[in-house]
Amino acid sequence: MWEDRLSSLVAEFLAGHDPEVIDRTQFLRARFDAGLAWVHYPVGLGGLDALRELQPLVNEAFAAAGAPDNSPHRNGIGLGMAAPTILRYGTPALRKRLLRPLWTGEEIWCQLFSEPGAGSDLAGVATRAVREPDGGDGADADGGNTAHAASWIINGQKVWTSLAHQARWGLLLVRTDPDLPKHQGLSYFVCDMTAPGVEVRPLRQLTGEAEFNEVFLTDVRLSDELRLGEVGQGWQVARTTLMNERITIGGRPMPREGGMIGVLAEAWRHRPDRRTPGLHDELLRLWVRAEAVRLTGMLVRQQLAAGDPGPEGSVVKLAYATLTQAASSLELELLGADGLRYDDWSLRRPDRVDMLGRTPGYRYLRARGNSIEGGTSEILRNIIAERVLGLPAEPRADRHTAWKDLPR
Amino acid sequence: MWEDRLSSLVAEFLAGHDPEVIDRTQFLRARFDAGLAWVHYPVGLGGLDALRELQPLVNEAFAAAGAPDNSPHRNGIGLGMAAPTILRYGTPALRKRLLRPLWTGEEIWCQLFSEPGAGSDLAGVATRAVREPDGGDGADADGGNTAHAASWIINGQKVWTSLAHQARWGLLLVRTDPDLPKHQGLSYFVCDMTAPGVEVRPLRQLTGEAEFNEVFLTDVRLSDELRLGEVGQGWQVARTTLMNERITIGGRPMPREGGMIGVLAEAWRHRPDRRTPGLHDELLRLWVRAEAVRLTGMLVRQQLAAGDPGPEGSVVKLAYATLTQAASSLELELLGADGLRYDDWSLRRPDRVDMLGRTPGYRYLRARGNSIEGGTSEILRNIIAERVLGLPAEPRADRHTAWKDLPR
Amino acid sequence: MSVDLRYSEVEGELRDNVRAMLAARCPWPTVLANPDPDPALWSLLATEMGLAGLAVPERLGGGGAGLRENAIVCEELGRTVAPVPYLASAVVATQTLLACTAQRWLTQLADGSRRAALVVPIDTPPGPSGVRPAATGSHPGIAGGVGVRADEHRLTGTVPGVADAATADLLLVPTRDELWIVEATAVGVSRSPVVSLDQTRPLVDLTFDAAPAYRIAAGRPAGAALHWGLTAGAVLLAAEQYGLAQWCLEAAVDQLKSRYQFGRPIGAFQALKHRLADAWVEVTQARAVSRYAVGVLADADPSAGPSTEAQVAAALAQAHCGPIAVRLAEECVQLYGGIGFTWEHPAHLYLKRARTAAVAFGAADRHRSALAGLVDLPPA
Amino acid sequence: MSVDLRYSEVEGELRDNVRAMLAARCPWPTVLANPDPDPALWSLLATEMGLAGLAVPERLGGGGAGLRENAIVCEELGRTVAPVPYLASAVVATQTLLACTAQRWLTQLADGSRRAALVVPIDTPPGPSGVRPAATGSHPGIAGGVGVRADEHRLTGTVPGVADAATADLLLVPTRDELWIVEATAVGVSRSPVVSLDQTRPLVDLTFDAAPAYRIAAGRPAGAALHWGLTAGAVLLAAEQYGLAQWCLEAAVDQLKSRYQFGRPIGAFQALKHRLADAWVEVTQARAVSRYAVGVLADADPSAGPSTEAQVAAALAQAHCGPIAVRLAEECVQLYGGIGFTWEHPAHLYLKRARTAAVAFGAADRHRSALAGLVDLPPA
Repeated sequence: MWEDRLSSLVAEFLAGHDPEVIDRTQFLRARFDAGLAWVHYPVGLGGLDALRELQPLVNEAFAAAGAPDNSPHRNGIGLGMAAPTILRYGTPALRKRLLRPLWTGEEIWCQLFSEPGAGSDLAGVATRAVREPDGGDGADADGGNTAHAASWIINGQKVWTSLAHQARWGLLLVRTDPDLPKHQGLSYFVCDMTAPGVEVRPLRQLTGEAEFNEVFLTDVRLSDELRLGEVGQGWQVARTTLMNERITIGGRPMPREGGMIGVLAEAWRHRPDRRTPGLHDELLRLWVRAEAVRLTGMLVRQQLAAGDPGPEGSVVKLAYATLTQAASSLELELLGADGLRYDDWSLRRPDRVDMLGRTPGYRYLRARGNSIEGGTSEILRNIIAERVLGLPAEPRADRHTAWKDLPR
Repeated sequence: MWEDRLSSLVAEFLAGHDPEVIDRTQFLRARFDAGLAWVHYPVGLGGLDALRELQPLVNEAFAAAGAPDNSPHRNGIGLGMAAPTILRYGTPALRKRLLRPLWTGEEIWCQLFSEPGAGSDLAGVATRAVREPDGGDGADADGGNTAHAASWIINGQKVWTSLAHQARWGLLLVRTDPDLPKHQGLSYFVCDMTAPGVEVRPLRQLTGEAEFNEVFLTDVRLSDELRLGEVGQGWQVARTTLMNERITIGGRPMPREGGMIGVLAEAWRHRPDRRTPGLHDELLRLWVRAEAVRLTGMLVRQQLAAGDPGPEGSVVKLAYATLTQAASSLELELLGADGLRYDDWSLRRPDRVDMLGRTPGYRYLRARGNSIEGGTSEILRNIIAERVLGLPAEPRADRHTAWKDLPR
Repeated sequence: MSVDLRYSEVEGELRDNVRAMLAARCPWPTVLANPDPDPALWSLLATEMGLAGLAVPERLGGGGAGLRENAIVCEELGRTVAPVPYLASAVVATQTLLACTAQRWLTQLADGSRRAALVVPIDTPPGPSGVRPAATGSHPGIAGGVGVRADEHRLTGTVPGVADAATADLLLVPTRDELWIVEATAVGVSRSPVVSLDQTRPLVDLTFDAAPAYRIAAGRPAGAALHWGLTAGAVLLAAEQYGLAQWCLEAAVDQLKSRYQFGRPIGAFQALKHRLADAWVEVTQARAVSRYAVGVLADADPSAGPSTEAQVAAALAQAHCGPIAVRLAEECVQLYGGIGFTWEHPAHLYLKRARTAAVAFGAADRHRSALAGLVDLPPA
Repeated sequence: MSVDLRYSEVEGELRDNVRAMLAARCPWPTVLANPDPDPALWSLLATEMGLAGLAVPERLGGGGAGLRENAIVCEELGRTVAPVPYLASAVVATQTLLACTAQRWLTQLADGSRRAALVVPIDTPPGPSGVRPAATGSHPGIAGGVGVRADEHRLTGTVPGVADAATADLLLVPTRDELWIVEATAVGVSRSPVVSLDQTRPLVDLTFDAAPAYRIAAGRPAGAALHWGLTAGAVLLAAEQYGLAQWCLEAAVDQLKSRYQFGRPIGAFQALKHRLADAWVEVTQARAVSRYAVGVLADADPSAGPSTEAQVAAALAQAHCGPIAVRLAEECVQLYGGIGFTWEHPAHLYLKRARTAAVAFGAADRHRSALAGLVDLPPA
């Protein structure tokens, strides 16, 4: 029924909007307004209050008609993380303002969470937001919605910010009350990346290039209207964002020999001169592990499709990182002197990151990040041990102490 | 000078005590009385107050003369751990009574430390010693030397006790005051293994045999004179014992392909029909690791000989366990069906344990104990991290709480 | 190839039933007290619950289900180290006979009244020649000498180290290019028990001295049937290994929650937590891999022998699940510490089963070599 | 064989001096700012401190010490990823020339005024034929084609991926069965720099086009000299790898003590503590193994080529220390987390050096294969 309705809605829309004729942005805006952007979103915000599972149907219909898509890879943080957070915590005005240009890709988003001193311990962020004198006391944790006209002054430094140099908006986690225990003194804003005092600097990696940025925030003034959730509720809002980050992991179907193992297998096939029995055994071990990760990913997707996600996604993240690192390392052993040729050490800002591209040395170096970015392997193991296996938490001193009194 | 003196003392002694003629025990007693048992011990206790390094000289001279030795392998705990503890903490009367028959091997010793509930956490022992009513209050931690005539009543269970069924004496760690924090409420006794209420039961291992025992102590009465150290000082005394245990580890020189790796290498050489390239690579990896452990042992011995022990001994214990486990496992993979033949599952009490003997299956099973006995690998890693690398201790709640109030 | 890796509702119910029965009838103290094959347990499982013939068509007295259902049973048997020859009889022998369409014998096996064993050394890998896998679509003859030759319907020879043959009523005996059935009690058959590392899956040395035999297949079909039977065995053993590993993980988690040292449960120590997290990651992968292999085989026709993908899936399952079961059992012993090293604690039952299973149907190394040929990763 | 694995007092003093100089002159920000070979640092180290000629006899202007002293320097250079061609010139080239007793050139190298490089691809293992080691006492001719041939004292050919040849004044060039010296600036020599994974030990592709050359050895002695030079290189590289691993361990310990997360130093988290304990165990073993290899070689006569035990010790050193250096550098990056992944933190300098060094003189796998032949563990 829904299926039929959606098919006819798409057909109707396409009849009125010929993708061959209409400008790309106009087309996407119109698709959003027709509720065919993300059908599970509310009516008026790009959706039709339909089931999430129906979206692929719509996408396929548009793709079949040769319609432009919203280049989802260009705005992963916006679509994957910002949108659900805004939907859940944004005021009606914010939703209205932000969601359409987000979906169409006219406005790119970034995430201003991590700091030099708050990596694994994200709730330890030190970037301060102080309410402007005329707006009341910024340290008032239950100030809530009472002071609408106020602004906040933000000072601090964020790191590992993909896309900051292209972003119009950032998801910003800040400390509004250092006297409270760390999880309680946080608030969450949408940061205007064009505001005065926002400085974006490329952050160079060990590969030579800069995929990420540092973002320095100096006396940045943000209107209180840009706040998501209550003052002091920042950690809860951030968890919504992060949960949506996790869902996207392990979601892509992977063919056999997809990923780094395929690169390695091809190197093996093409370089009989470099083969040894010892390397052969290592190759086969990795091949087996790669299949195990791939099949676990298949299981995860089947469970997701059945509406029963389960914790197995973390297996994929953890094991894939180890595997990619080992496989890229073995490629270097296999190639010997030939593998030691790099292409370019100059500082570049890549348009798109292909972790399996460039040279064997690049692949090896870039893979080091797999066990750090998006949650370190150490933190993932903690989560598995406590949430999946139910093992007791370690003794912790930082849950009930005022943030300002924690050693750092 | 000392060298010359010792040589002539030995020559003199041998002139008066022909090993061909004199009874073995008489010979050993006389050697003890002549101060030639352990020359670094005090005069009157089997020694001459000489340097420890001179002992090999004496032993070699006796061996060259065909004299009987004191079969040190039969009384490892007595010679290695009990003797130095008695020397340091024993009353003059106890030293006099215990050291001679210990050294001659007439009295075998065992160690009553571990309990079912106190393994890695040895200071958590629950075996209770209560001072007999006529002797004062057993819970009085600073009772000290005041109540000489008293006795103690011991109740509890010890495990993993090698030699308990042959031992005349045991080194016994007990709790005398449950109201103090755990390290402070312990005392240390010499346990008379012939006393009523001492029951020794064989403890069967996964190999089928029983190398160890459980010792049940039920209303065992021990004289206060058998106490080593003050009441409440038991942990300090136990540390002396354990320190001497550690010194003995990694002390034996090992030839290339000594230990399990040699067994595996020979299996490889004798079974060309079972070889595969993959197993070959694994074999070579283990061979390399075995050499690395062996050379580290060489380094440890060179440092010890130079009077500069260093922490490297723990490397040998830790790495040797892992290596032996891996090598015995690989032997099973190599031999396939042939490796699955065991010899005997019946409960036996072996006279002497040869960890590399019997069948591949036995070697594999017995090697599991290498990372548990004599300090688990986990505890060793903690010690390395904190004492060698200086990393901070984890938060601990059990140092200052009364033992009786600790969760268990 | 797309395979449903989840458990269906029916499979879940089957698992619950088997688990409940085993918990009541075969807890580990029972196994420890007597690890020898348990005929009463076999009757219960095979006949009363009707699980021996799960994969046999209904018209032959079976359950009309398939290998997916067999796998559920194997997972549970792995969890309990139950001493029954299910894998040998209800899987390997049954699948071999299915591939030969040897109906008369299938009927006997389907109701559990008789048990069969394939007479090859326990470490015989699928693909009759041992290490080298069959090229796509071909099934080489039974080469490499199983040690028995046929002469006018009489078998003579020796096969050492055969698993679960001690309690078998029927023996499936491969010769150089034929497949035979021999009654275990026939004249000329002698079975010499082996003191085995895994007492719950004991080995026997078999000797045939002109034992009367019935030929059920010859030539290429015999090769294909044997290849299929061993492949099914390797895959279902992986299910058992997954079940075993899962039990060891749960036991280790229990220990970490209930054992206190230094005033807190040892599970609050992060080094142990991370080790168990890694163990869970491995066990989860073992599940995906073994489920995939079972799924691939379940959809196939036995008489055609294993497809290339089935061979890949089987090699993958054994290369992956065998070592994981061993590692989990070893972790379990280590984390129980001294107790885990004793005879009285069940950990060693799992250790011995896992260590033996890791060699059964060929060690991981041989399966990796087999994969090399199947997926075009040629040796040096 | 008994070797003193400890450091003598003199060795300790040498280490302190080198370490102090490098700390002052070559801290990592200097290397990071310019990872290219540093001629001023070379002068200081080689000439002023007199370390280039440590192993050269005093009558040839050297220090009259030996490989043990070279090893101290290499350990320190590993600790600092210093961009100087010490291993190439003061070890490999010098030892090769010592084995040839090529006095004239040794004198030039001993005072550091000139640098030399052996012209082979960086991944050339000792034992000229590559994988297979020489049988006891024999030194096979230079087989396997280094890509250069000699014609009337003129060399022609190409050798890709030569380490530290960019700054060399003299090139030691092996041909099929001879060893030649070529002036790097001679006509017919062209050097094409390679963008290298390890910028502190850059590679060069070398081409000779009828370049004039001087023959220093031929036949069996040339083979022995080359075998010796590469063996010494492999062993002294292990010393460098040990130094590098030790630095990474110390850096990781520093991080664990000073980085706070969750209200405490991350070094109070047991999982990380245990990882570093394991790392220390590995580094300690790397020390024993590399010290042993250096000790065995230090007592030998270069012109006889490496003894069997020297070959064993060298293969062992590379099979063991190379992977440990890589693992420690990887651990260091991981434990520094995001920071360790940046260009501004020194961890990547060590990672690139370690990863490159693990391939230099042949990867661990090739050294294990060499061991197999040396210690009678024949392949399948």
